[in-house]
Amino acid sequence: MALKTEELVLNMGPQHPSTHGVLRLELELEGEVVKNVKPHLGYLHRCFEKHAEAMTYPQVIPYTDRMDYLASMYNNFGYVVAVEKLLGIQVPERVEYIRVIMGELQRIASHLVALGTYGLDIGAFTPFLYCFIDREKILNLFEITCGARLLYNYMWVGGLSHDIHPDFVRLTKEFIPYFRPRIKELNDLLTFNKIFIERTANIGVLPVDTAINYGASGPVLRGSGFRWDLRKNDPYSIYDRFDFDIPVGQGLVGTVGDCWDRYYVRVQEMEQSLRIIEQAIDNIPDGDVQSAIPKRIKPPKGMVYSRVENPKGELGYFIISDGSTSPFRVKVRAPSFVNLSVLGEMSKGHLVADVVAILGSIDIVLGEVDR
Amino acid sequence: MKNPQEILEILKAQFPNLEFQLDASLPVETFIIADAMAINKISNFLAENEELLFDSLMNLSGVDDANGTKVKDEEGNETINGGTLSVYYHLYSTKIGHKITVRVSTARENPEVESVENVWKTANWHEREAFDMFGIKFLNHSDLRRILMPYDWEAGYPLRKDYKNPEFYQGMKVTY
Amino acid sequence: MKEYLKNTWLGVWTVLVGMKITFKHLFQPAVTIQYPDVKLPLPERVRNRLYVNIDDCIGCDQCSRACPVSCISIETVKAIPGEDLGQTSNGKKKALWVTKFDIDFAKCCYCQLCVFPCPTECIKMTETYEFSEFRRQDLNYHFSALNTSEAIEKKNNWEKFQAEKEAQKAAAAAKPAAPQQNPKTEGN
Amino acid sequence: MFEWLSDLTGNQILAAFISAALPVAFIVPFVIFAVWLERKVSAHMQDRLGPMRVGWHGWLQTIADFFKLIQKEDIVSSEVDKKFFNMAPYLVFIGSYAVYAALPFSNSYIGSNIDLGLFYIIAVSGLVVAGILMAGWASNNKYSLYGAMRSAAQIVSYEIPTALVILAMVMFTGTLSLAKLSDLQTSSFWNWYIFGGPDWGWSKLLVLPFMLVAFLLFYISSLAEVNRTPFDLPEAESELVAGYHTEYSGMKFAMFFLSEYGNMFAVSAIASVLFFGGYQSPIGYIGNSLGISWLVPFEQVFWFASKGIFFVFVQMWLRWTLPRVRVDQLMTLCWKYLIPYAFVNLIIIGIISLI
Repeated sequence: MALKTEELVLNMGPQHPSTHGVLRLELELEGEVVKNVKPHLGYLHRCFEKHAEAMTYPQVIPYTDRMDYLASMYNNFGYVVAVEKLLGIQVPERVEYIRVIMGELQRIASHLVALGTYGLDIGAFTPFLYCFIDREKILNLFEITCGARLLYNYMWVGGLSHDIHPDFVRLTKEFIPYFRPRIKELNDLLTFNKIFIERTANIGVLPVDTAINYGASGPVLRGSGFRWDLRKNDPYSIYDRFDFDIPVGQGLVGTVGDCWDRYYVRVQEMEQSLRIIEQAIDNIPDGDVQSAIPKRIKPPKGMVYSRVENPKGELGYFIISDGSTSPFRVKVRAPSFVNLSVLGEMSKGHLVADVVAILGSIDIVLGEVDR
Repeated sequence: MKNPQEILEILKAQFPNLEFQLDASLPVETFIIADAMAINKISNFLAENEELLFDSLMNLSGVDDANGTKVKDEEGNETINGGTLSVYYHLYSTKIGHKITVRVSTARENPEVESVENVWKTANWHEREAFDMFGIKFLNHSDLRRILMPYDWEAGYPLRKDYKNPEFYQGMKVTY
Repeated sequence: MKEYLKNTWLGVWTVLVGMKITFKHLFQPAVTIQYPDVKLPLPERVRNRLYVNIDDCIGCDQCSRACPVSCISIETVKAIPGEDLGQTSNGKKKALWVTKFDIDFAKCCYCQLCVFPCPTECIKMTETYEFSEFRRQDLNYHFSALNTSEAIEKKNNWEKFQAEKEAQKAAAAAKPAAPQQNPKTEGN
Repeated sequence: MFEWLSDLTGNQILAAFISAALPVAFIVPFVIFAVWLERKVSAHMQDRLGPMRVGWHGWLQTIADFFKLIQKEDIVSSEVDKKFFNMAPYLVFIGSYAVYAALPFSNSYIGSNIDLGLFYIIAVSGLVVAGILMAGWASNNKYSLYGAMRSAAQIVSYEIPTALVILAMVMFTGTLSLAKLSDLQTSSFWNWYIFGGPDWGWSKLLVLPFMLVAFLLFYISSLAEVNRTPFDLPEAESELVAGYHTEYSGMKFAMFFLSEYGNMFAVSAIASVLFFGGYQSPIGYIGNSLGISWLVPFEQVFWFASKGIFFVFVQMWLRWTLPRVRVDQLMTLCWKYLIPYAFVNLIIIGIISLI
């Protein structure tokens, strides 16, 4: 008589330490080997798109803050770029420079959280707090500029809510030489640790064509070895003026496109962001940051799909205007939402612990997945 | 790099018995209007054709066009009868670097669109979202369930313009 | 075999490198502070609880309309002629009794959108960030200078005035010889 | 100790009880101290302050937490296997407590001075596995079950390299008694076995590197036996929430905690007995040089405790530095790395001790 066996269904989440919020994963397991992953979303659904239809254009900006709350600045950026395209207005040089600096600082801050929590997923607690110490410095820079630490509402259609603080340039310049050695320290402590490499190399390998077919973007796509960055490939704002590299996964310790590659792409991206900030910080032109803000934002009838390179990937805003003061339809193409759909593909045949590692390497923010 | 006009010509040459239209009336973006029941075929062609190679679906979004007749019932609730729901496909070719927007429209009462999931896997969740929010049924979709709303949400499709907030959800009072 | 020994060596070595870093940090001063005892200085642009200088408020409702979460609710009553409400600090003449100016901080999202449109700069963000309450309704702050009975009184005044005006209007309509009252009151 | 007490009280049962209760007087203050130490060490390694409110630098924090745990409601969910669920924490604690019976705190106090001390310790620590399995199974929770299964596999596997290293030491020293082992490494630190033992000659030089390797192997596998990072898979919080003790609360949870920290000290103490002279002072005794002979046992307890606490500190240091290995890598490490190395080491030390 054959022994009766059945697959074990393990519910991971919505309350689980390493699902990065309220994601629920339904794992079908055979022993500890994952046969199938079914993500269930929506526990953090806050009806952003419905809200946006009832708001005027400037009022939507605080709501965009709350989608990817670890990269609010960049969500503002994406939205204002889209609305400015719809309005057909040109913003002053000074605004563009400040936006780029803020955006790159935000990218570093967001990646620091991603890297720190990834260490936490793997079981290393300490790098998480070291990353948060550095992130705190960036948040202080934001705080002196716009008064908020997390949800900024800083970039407005046509301008900025505040000009930069007189101390901002000096403090940012101090931050760059402080931060470079910290990246090295993180590499020594976590990135090249043998246990960490063992845990992440050759895990969750994502081939390039699968990644593109699934619409993956950002570090997830670049980790697969595809040189793709909207700042270079589809430039917006003034990114075409700066000199920086696009780091891609090279399979340094494992296969191209594994978790370690995605992780290391983020580490390298922080260095590239520092390079952009270095180039921009000395060249901020003078001017008024609010001169181009329209008195009444009432775009003509039309629609636009505009995308920016959010720290998590391609953040797209599809806005339809019916000629009134509030948008007719706003659809957000959230990078985490799209990247998360690859999870099932990547984690088949791995262990439970690897699912945690793979999920962490995608770097999702549930506020953005569920909107 | 091809502009929408050229892409339209290629499409017309490939599918002579289907209707295509180029809508350039709205500023910023021009889009091709295609047939909802042939979108799978068209997508396959767009993704595979050597000249087009649209290998990436940037975004898929449902839109309530709200172009039907608005009807008010006794209690003052407004519903929309007739008109269309649309699905917009924003395509991009990572190899060539051109973009195109395709729109298909379907009747509001029985909205049905062919799924493009087998062409771009990313469409799976996007289509689920469009189903969730607008009730657009994607034919041949492998797993058409609600995605963001609760699976047992019975109060309709929230992003339709005539959606009414329910008073109760599963017997629980919903406070706003 | 070589791979095997290399793995062993890497395992031991990277662990030692990590241990060196954490040991170094053991003697670095802490970056955290003991919060309620020690507080960080706040920057000048800090965005926390709103404050309304009601003496300057002209009741224009612009902040309420700018608010994306509708946490500000304002009710105003027109002043009857002869009542002098004074001026705001930047010289605007007030014409409305602000009978209700409530901000619900349970809803407020601290986006500062209400601060910019204010013509008299009377609504602004302050440095107070510790104002938690045990009951949610306590977070609804009332800024109006008038208490409930005064508000009702003002409302009644206006209604009485309105009624008188109506009566006068009716009288004027009945007797078209004396229409001089209306344009004057509308100006107020 | 037992003999002395039975002479004093004239009652063997009473003497046995007192003698058996004495380790509790050590374990409980030690755990309270160790939990505080863990918090402070982790905090300062992460540039934080850690507990600062209760007492000087928060040293009373653990006591406050202890009282909190006592007062907490003892939650037993309706679907658990109640008998096993209630028994498991105590069984785990018994397993770790029984180890203390054979630990030589000083030359005048050993709970039970048995000749097979090391053998006894290896045997009795197996009880912990039974307790953990029981807890995981009885909790009726998938996460707990996974934790328990992992834990059982882990502890059973890692007993092999531990035993192999101990075997090498037994071959080299010729004794299984912990008291005798400590006595052998007397007077100065160069007599410790990590430096080749008390016998002078070329064999001391020859054996020295292998002793170092033996110590490392022992320390790594003992880490795994007490479920500390990088081997804390049974309670891997990012995967299994809290592993086998997910469903426990209040005092039962505290029991698991107590036994975990008790175990930490026990393995550290065994490491110090085997390699670092046990209770022997590295620099000689003040009591001896002053002629106050009753002071010597207290000094020995001091040295024994401080050596143990040092190794506990290293365990904490490792915990706050390293990521966690995966369950299959844990087995790989054990069977493909530690056991072969331990075998080779065993053979080499055997040869050296022969010639």
